[in-house]
Amino acid sequence: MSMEFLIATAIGALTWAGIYLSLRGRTFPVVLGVTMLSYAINLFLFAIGRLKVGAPPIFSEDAATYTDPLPQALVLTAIVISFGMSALVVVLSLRTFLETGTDQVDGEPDPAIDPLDGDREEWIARRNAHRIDMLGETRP
Amino acid sequence: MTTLLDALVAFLIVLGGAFALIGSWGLARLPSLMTRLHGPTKATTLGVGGILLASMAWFPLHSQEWSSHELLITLFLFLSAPISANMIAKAYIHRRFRRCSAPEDVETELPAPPGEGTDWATFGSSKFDDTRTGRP
Amino acid sequence: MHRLLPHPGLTAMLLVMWMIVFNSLNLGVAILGLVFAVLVPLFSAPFWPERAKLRLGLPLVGYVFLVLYDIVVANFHVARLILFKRNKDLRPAWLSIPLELQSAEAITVLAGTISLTPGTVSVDISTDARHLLVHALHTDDPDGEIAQIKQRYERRLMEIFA
Amino acid sequence: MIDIALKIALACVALAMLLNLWSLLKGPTAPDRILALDTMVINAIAFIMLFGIFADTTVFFEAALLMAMVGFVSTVAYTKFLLRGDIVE
Amino acid sequence: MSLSISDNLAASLIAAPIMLPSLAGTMALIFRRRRRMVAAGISIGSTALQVLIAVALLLRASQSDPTPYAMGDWPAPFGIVLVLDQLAAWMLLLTSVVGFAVATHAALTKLDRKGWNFHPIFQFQLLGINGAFLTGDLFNLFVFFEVLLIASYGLILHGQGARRLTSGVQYVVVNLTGSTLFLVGLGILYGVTGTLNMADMAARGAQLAQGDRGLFLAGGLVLIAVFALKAALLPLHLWLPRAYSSTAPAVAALFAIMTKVGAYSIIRTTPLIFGDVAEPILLPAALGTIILGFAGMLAARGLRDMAAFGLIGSTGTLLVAIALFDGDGLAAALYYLPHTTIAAAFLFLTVDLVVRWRGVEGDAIVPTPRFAGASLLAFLFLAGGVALAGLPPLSGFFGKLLILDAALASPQAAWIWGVILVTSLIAVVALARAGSTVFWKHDETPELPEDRDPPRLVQALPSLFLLALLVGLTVFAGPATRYTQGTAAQVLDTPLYLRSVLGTASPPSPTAQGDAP
Amino acid sequence: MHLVLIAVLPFIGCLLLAAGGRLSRNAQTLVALAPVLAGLWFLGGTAPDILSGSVQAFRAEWVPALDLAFSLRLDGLAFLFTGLILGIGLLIVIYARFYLPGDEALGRFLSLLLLFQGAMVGISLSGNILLLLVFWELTSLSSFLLIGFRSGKAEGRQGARMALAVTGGGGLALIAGLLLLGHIAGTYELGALLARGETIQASPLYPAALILILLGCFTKSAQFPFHFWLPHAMAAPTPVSAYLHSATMVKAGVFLMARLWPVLAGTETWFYLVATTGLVTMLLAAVVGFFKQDLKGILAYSTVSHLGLMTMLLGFGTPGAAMAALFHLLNHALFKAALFMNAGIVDHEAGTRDIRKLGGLATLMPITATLGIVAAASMAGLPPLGGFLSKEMMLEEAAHTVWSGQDWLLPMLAVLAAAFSVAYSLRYIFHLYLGPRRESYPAKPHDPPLGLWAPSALLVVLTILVGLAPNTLTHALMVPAIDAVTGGRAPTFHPALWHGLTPALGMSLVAVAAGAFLLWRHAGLQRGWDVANLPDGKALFESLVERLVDAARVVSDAIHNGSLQRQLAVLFALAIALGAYGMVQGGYTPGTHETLPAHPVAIVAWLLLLSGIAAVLVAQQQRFLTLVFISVIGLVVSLAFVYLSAPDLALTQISVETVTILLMLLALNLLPKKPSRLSSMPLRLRDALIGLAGGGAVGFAAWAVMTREPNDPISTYHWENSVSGGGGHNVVNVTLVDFRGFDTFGEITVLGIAALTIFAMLQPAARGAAGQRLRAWIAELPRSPERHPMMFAVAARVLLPLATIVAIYIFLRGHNAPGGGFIAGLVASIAMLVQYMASGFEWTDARRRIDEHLLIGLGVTIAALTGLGSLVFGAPLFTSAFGHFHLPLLGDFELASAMAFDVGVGMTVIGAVMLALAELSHIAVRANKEDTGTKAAEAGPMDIDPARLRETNGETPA
Ligand code: NA
Ligand code: NA
Repeated sequence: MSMEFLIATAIGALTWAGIYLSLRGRTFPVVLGVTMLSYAINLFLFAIGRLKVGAPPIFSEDAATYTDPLPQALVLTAIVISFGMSALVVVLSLRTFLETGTDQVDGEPDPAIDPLDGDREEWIARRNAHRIDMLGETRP
Repeated sequence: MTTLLDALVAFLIVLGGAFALIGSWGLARLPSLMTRLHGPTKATTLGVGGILLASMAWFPLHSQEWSSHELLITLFLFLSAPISANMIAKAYIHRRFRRCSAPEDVETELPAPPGEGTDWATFGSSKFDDTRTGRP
Repeated sequence: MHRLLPHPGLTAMLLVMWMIVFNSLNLGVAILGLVFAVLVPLFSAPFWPERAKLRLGLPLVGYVFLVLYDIVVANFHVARLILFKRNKDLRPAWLSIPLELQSAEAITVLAGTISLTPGTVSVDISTDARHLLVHALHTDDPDGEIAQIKQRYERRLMEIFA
Repeated sequence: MIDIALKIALACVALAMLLNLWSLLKGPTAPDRILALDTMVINAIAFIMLFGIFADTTVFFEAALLMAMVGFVSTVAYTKFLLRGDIVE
Repeated sequence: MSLSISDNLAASLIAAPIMLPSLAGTMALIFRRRRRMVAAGISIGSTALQVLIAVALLLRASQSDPTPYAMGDWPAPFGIVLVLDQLAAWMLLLTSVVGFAVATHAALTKLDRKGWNFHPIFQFQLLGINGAFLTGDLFNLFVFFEVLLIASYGLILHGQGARRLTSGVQYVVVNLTGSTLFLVGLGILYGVTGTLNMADMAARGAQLAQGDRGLFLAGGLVLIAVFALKAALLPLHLWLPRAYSSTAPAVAALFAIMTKVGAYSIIRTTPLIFGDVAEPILLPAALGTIILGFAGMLAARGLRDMAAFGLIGSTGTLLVAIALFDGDGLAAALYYLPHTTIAAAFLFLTVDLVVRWRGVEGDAIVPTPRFAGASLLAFLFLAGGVALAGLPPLSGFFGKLLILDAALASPQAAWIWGVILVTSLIAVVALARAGSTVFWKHDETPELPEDRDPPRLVQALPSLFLLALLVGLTVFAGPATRYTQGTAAQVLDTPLYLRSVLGTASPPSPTAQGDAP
Repeated sequence: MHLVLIAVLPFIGCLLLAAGGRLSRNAQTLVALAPVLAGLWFLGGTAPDILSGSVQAFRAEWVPALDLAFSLRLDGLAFLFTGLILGIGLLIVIYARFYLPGDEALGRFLSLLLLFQGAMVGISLSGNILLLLVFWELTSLSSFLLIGFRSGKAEGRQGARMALAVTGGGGLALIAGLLLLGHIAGTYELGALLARGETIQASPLYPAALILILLGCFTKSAQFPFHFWLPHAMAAPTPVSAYLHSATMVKAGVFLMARLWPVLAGTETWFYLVATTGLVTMLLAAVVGFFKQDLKGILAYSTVSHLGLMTMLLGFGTPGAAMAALFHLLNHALFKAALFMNAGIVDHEAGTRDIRKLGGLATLMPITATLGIVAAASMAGLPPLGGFLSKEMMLEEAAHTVWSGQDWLLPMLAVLAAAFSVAYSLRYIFHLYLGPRRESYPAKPHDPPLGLWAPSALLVVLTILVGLAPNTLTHALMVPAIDAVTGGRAPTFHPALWHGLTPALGMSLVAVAAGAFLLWRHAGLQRGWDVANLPDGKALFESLVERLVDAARVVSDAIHNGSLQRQLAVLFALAIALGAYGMVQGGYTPGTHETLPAHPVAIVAWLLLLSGIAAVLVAQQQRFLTLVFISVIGLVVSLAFVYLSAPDLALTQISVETVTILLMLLALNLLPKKPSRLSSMPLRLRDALIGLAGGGAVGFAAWAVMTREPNDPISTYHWENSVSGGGGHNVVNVTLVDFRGFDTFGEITVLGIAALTIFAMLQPAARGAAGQRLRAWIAELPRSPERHPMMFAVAARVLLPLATIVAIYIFLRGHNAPGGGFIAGLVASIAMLVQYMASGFEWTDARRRIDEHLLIGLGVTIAALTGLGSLVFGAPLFTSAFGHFHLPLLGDFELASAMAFDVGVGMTVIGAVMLALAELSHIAVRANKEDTGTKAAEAGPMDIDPARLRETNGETPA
C-alpha cells in the first residue's frame, strides 16, 4: 500500500460520507455532511501538491527537497473560509429551528414536536416519547 | 558519552512508548469508568513525559540545537490532565449516580461529604438552585 | 506597582515560558518577553480578580520535585496494576478528604497533584468546600491513603499558599 | 539504537491509538468515550514528538503544543455538555 | 517596478472597486454605533463613487488591451493579478449602478434598519462581486466567490422571519456545496497544470499531454457546473426561486447581479481555458432554463415569485446567447446582460414598493383595496414587465433581436428561436395577468391597514433611476452594442489575453524567473 | 426632418399630457390636438412631393449591430395610412373630450391615445422593418392600456389581456418572420428590401418567414382563428374602439401585408394562406355579427369581416385586388369610425348598447340616426356611398378568382359574406333607429351636443362624397398608394358608381336582396343561433390560459418543492456526470510519479479515520456521539498534515477543529433530538450511490493527480523568492501574507462577514417565536446544578495568560516557522472561550475590554491599509517591504510590513470567532433573562469559591 492510496481512499470515504449525510432530511446531519466534505476537500487540495514526508516548506538553502507550499496555502485559506461558512450554517440552522419549530429540510411537512403548539404537559410527554438517546448510552 | 546518552534517549523513548501503550491498555481493559480513568491520566502522562524528555535530550545531541519546547508541552499537560480527569469524573458521577443510585455498577456507593447539608458540587450547589434541572 | 503587576508570580512564569518557548537566552528575546510578561497579565487580570498568595521559593521547588518523583514511582505502580491485576481483584475506593486549604487555587493545586500522581483522581469538591472527593484505583487502607495525601501534599501546600 | 527505539515506541503508540479507538467505539457511557478521545489526543502528541525525533525537526513542536492545549478544551467542552447541556452559561 | 506616485495611483485605480467597498464596509461597521445615517451615507457615497470609478475604468478599458495589475508586485502567474479588460469594466459598471440604486433604495425605505449591519455587509457584497469580475486568478476567484456568497447570506437573511430563514438554510447549504465543488475542480486543475493564473492555465492547458487532458477537462467541467449553479442554470436553478422570493425584494434586486457572476465566469473561463467542451451541454440547459423560468412566472402566486422566475428565465436567455460561443452571440449576450440585470433589479424594487405601499396582501397576486401611489406603481410594474419580457421600446427587445440574429448561425436556431419567442409570450401573459389583477382589480372589502408604509414618492427614485438606465441602454444601443462587439472580440482573442497578462503567449517557467523585483 | 416630427410629435404630446395632470379638460384636449394637427400639417407639407410619386426618407443610425436604423420612409401607402391615423385621430380626440365623463382621467386617456397614435404612425412610417417591429409591439402594449382603461370592469381587464396576448403573441411571430425576411434579403431597410422580392421568394426560408409574418398580421388584424380578441376589446371606451378598430390597430396587419405585398405576394402559398384566411374570416365574422345584440359587438364582427375582406383581396395577389383592398381600407376607416362613434353616442345618451332594448330612435335623436343610417348603409355597400365602391371592386375581383380549381366557390362565398354584411348593416339601421319607439329606454335618448356628433358627421359626409365623386376626391391619394404596393402594375384606378352591367353588380344585388331577406327572418334565425350556442373564442382562450397556468403550477410546484435534498442530489449528480464526461472526452493515462510506501503508523491512522467515518454514519442519530467521532477524524487529519510536511495546516486544523466542536456543542444543546424521519430505502440507496460515485470520483481524481509528475508548478518561484523577496522562511506563510496576501485579505473579510451575519441573525433570536421556543425549551439531559466548577475555573485563569503568550509567540514566528496571525488569533480566541466556559458568559463578558465588532472592523481595516500603504511608495497594492534591523540590547531582528497585515488577520479572527460564539452561547440566557439572567450576573467566576464561602460563614481567612 502506498501513502497515495491511503490518502485517496480516505478522501473518497470522507466524500462518500459527506455526500450521504448532506442528503439527509434534517439540518444536523446536513451540517455533519458539510463538515465531512470540507475535511475531504482540505485533504484533497493538500494532496494535489503531491505527498512528501519530512520536507516541510520552510525555506533553507540546503533543503534537498521540499513539498509544494502553494496547495498548503490554499488549504489554509479554504479551511478558514469553510470554518466561517460552517459556523454560519450551524447558527442559521439553529436559528431557523427556533423560528419555525422544525429542522426538516426535505421540503415535507414536519410532524412537528413543537413546544409552541398545544398543551405543555402533552408536549413534554410527546417529546419524551420521541426523544432518542443522543449519547448512545443504554438507559438504566 | 554520546552512546550512553543515546542509550538513555532510547530508553526514554521506549519507556514513553510503553507507558502510552499501558495507559491505553488500561483504558481498554479496566472494568468501569472510574478505574479506567486512572490508566490514561497517569501512564499516558509519563508516556508522553518520557518521550518529551527523550526529545529534549536528543536534539542537543544530534542537531547542535537545544530544545526546551518540550517543557512547555509538559506544563500544558500537567495543567490540563487533572482538569480533564476531574471533569470526566464529574460527568460520570453526574450521569451514573445522580445522587447515589447506580445499582448495576461495579462501583461502590458514592459517599456523601460529612458536613451538614452539604453535597458534592456536582449534585448540589451551595449558592442557588437551578430551576430547570431538566427532569421533565 | 500592584496595578502594573497584578500577578508578579504570573509575570515571572510567563517570562520563563517565553524563554522556553523561544528556546533562547538571547537578551533581545528576554526584553521582548518581559514586555509581554507584563502586558499579558494586565489584560488577563480582570479574569483573575484575587491576588493569589503564592510564595515563590524553595518549598515550591521542593514540592515540584516531590510530585515529579511521586509521578514516576507511582506510574510503575499503576502499570503493574493495569498489567497484572485481575479486574476482580481490584479494590477501588472513594476517599473523602477533609480540606484545610482555603483558596481555590491551593485546593486546585492539591487536587491536581492528586490526579497527576498515579492511582488517585480528584473527582469533586463538597458544596461547603471542605471536602475533596477522590477516587483510588486500588487501596486496602483508605484512611491511610487520606492521611498520606494530607501529610505529603496538603501540608506543603499550606506553606506555599500562606 | 535510537532508530530501533523509535520503531518500538511508534509501534506502541500506534497500538495504543488502536486501543483508544476500541475504547471509543465500545463506550459504553459518554464519559468513557470522551476519556478515550482525550487519551487518543495525548497519544497523538506522543506520536508527533516521536515523529519529530525521527524526522530530526522541531518544526512540529507547535502542533504538539496546540494539541495539548486544545485537546483539553474539547474534553472540557464535552464534559460540560454532559453536565449542563450548555457549555457556556 | 517603481512608478511615480501619481502613475501608480492611476494604475491602481483598477483595484479601487475592491478596496473602496472594503474600506467603506469597515468604516460603516466601525461607525455603526453612531447614528445610522452615517453608515447609510458611507454606503451610498461609496456606491456613487464606484459608479464614477467604473466609468473611468470602462473608458480606459475601451482604449486598450487587457491590462494586468500585479497585486503585491508579484508578476503573473506567480502572484495574483487583477485584469482590467472590456468585459470586466462592463460588469463593474453594471454592478455599481445596480448597487447604487439598491443602496439608495434600502436607505430610503429604511430597509437598512430592519436588522444589523446592513451597510457593511452590503459593501462587502459589492467587494466580492467586483473582485470576481476583476481577478485573473482562479483561486482568487474562489475567494471572491466566497466573499460575495457569505455577504449574500447576510443580506438574504437581513430582516429575517421564518420564511426567509427556511429558504436561507437551503440557499446557504447549496452554495456551500457549490464552493466545495469549486475547490475540487480547482484542485484538479492546479494538480494538472501547476498554476492558478487563468492566462497561464490557458497556455499550459493547451500544451498538456494527452493523458492529462481528461483530468483537465474534468476539473474544468466541475468548475462550469459551479458557475452554472451560480447562474441558476437548469437543473441547478432549484435554489433560486425560494431564496429570492423570500428575501427582502431590495436584496433580491441586488442579487439580480449574482446570477450574472456565474454567467460572467462561464464567459471568462470557457473560451479562454476549456475550449468547446461545454458547448453541447450548455445550450440545452439554457433553453430548459428559459422554459422553466417563464413557466414559473406563469405559475407564480406572488409578485416576488414572479420576479424571481423572470430572473431565471431571462438569465436562461442570456446563457443561450453565451452558449453560442461566437462573436455575435457573445456580443448579443453582453448587451442583453446589463439589460436583464437592471430589468430584474428594477422589477424587484418595484415589487418592494408594492409590498410596502399596498400593505394588505403583500405581493400576492390578488385584488386589494385602492391604495395611494398605485398608478405610479402600475406604471413601474408595466415598465418592469416590458423590460423583463423583452418587449419594445426597452432595451430587452434589442437584446432579444441580437440574440435571435446571432442564433441564426447555430444549427439549433429553430429551437432557440422557438423557445425564446414562445416564452416571451408566456411572460407577457403572466405579467399581464398579474399586473391587471394587482393594479386594476379592486377588492373593496378589506380596510387598508394602518401599519403599511405611506407612499413617499422619493422612494421610487431608485427604481426610476434604473428605468432611466434601461432607457439609456435603449437610446444608446448603438454605442453599447459597438462596445459589446469589441468586448466579445477581446474575450475570444485568447492570444491577446495571454500576451497582455503574461507578456508572452507561452507559460513562463517558474524556475527561470530569477529573483524577485 | 418633417418626417421625424410627424413620427415623434405624438410621443411628445403623450409625455406632455402625462406630465400635465392638473390641466383643465379643455386644455388637455388642446394639448392633445396640437401634435395631431401639427402632424397633419407636416404631412400635408409633404403631399405635393409624395402624391407625385416620390418617396421621402430619413435615416439615423441606431443599432448598427442589428442593421436597425431609425429609418423613416414616406411613400404613397405610408401617406395614405398616416393620413388616416392622424385624421381620424384628430376626430377621436375631439369626440373623446365630450364622450368621457368628468370623473374619468381625460388627460391619462389622451396621453395613452397619443402613445398609441405615435406607435401607429411609427408602423406606417418605418423605413426599417426592425424599427417597424418596435412600433408594432408598442401598439399592442398601448392598446392593452387603452382597452383596459376602464380597469374596474372585469370585461375590460380580460379584453385587454386577451388583446395583448393574441396581438403580442402574433408580434413575436412577426419578430421571427421579419428577422428571417431581413436575413434572406440581406437588409432590414424597407426600401432596399422591397426591391428583393425574387431573392426572397426563391429562398428556402421564404415559407417559414411568410407564415411567421402572416401570424403577426392575422393576429393583429383579427383574422380567423385569431379574431376572438377583437369583439372583447370593445370593453374599451368607445373612442378607443372607434380609433383602434376602424382605422388603426387592426388595420396594421392589413397595412403590413400591403407593405410587404411586393415581396411576399404572388406565390401560391401566399394565395392559399392569405386569401383563404381572409375569405373565411369575412364570411364567419359577418355571420356572427348578424346575431350580435350589442351594438359594438355588431360593429366589432363587422370590422373583423371587413378586415377579412381586405386580407382576402391582398391574398389574391393580383394588382387589381390589391388596389381594391387599399381602397376599401380607406372606405372602411371612414364609415367604421363614424359608426363606432355613433354607437357610442347611443350608448351615451340612451344608456345601453343592447340592440334589443333599443329601436325607434330615429325620431328621438334625428341627427344621430341620420349619421348612423348613412354610415351603416356605406357599411352595407349600398350606393351611392364609399362602401359600395370598394365592395363592388371586391366582388369584381372575387368573381374571377379561382380557388383550387373551383371557379364558383370564391364568388359564391363572397356573395354570401356580402349578404350577411348587408344583413347586419340593415339590422343596425332598422332595429336601432327605425321601427316603433319603445315605452322606455334606460335613459331618455336625445341628440348629443355638437362636439360628440360633429366628428362622425364629418366622416359621414366624407363617405358620401367619396361615393359621389370618388375620382375627384380619392384619385390623387389612392394612386400613389396603389403604386407603392403594386409597383405600378395595377389597372387604372377608376372608381365609379356605375361600371355597367358587370358580374359584380349582379352579385351586389343578390347580396342586398339576400341581406334584406335575412333581416326579415332575423328573429327565427336568431333563435336558431342562440340554440346552437357555438363555442366562444373568449371562453376557449380563458380556459386555455387557465389550464396553462394550472399546468405550469403543477410542474413548477413539483419541481420546486423546497427540498434541499433534491437540490444537493442534482448538484452532486451533475457535477459527477460532468467530471466523468470531461474524463471521457479528454482521455486518461496513469501517472508515473513514484509513490510513497505507507508506514504502518499511517495505516493505523487510516484505519482510525475510516472507523471514525463509519462510526459517524452509524451513530447519525446519536448526535453527541457523532461529534465525538468527528473529533477522531479531525485528529487523524491533523496527524496526516504533520506527517506529510504541512505543519501550518496541522496547526490550523487542530485549532479550527476545536472551535468547530465548541460551536456544534452550543448549537446541539438547543437543536431538537427527535429521531430523523428515515428516508425510504430507495432514497437511501440513491444517496449512497451518489455518495459512492462522488467519493469514487474525488478519490480517483486525488489518486490520478498525486500519481503524476508535477507540471512545473508556479510554487517553485515562491520557494525561491520566499526569503529574498518576501523576507520569510515559512513559504506557506509568506504565500499567505505576501505572494497571495490578497487571497488572505478576502478570506478574513469572509470570516468577518460570517461573524457579522451570525450576530445579526442571533440578535433578534430572543424575541418572537424563537424567544418563545427558547423559553419553553427543556434540557435534554439531566443537568448538574453546578455551572462553573472550581478546578476548571482556576485552570482557566492560568490558561488565559499562558495561551496568550503562546498566541503571541505563534504570531511572531509565523513568518519564518509554522504559525502566523490566523493560528495565533484562533489560539487567543480559544483561551478566551475557555474563560467563557469556565466562568460563564455574564461574568466574563463584563470583564471583556474590547468590542468584537470593532476588532473585526479594525482588523480588516489594518489589513486593507497595509495593502494600500504600498501605494505611497510607488508600488502596487499589497506590495510588502521588510528589513533587518539592529538595535542595541535587542540585537538583530526583522520587521516586515506583512506582519502588520498579519496583525489585521489575527484581530479579525479573534473578533469573528468571539463574536460568533459568544453571541451563540447566550441566546438562551437572553431569552430567559428574567428568571436566570440576574442570578448568573451576581454569580462569581466559580460556583464553589472556598474563600468566599468562608467569608460568608464569618470565618476570617487564615
Ligand atoms: Na489564511
Ligand atoms: Na493520583
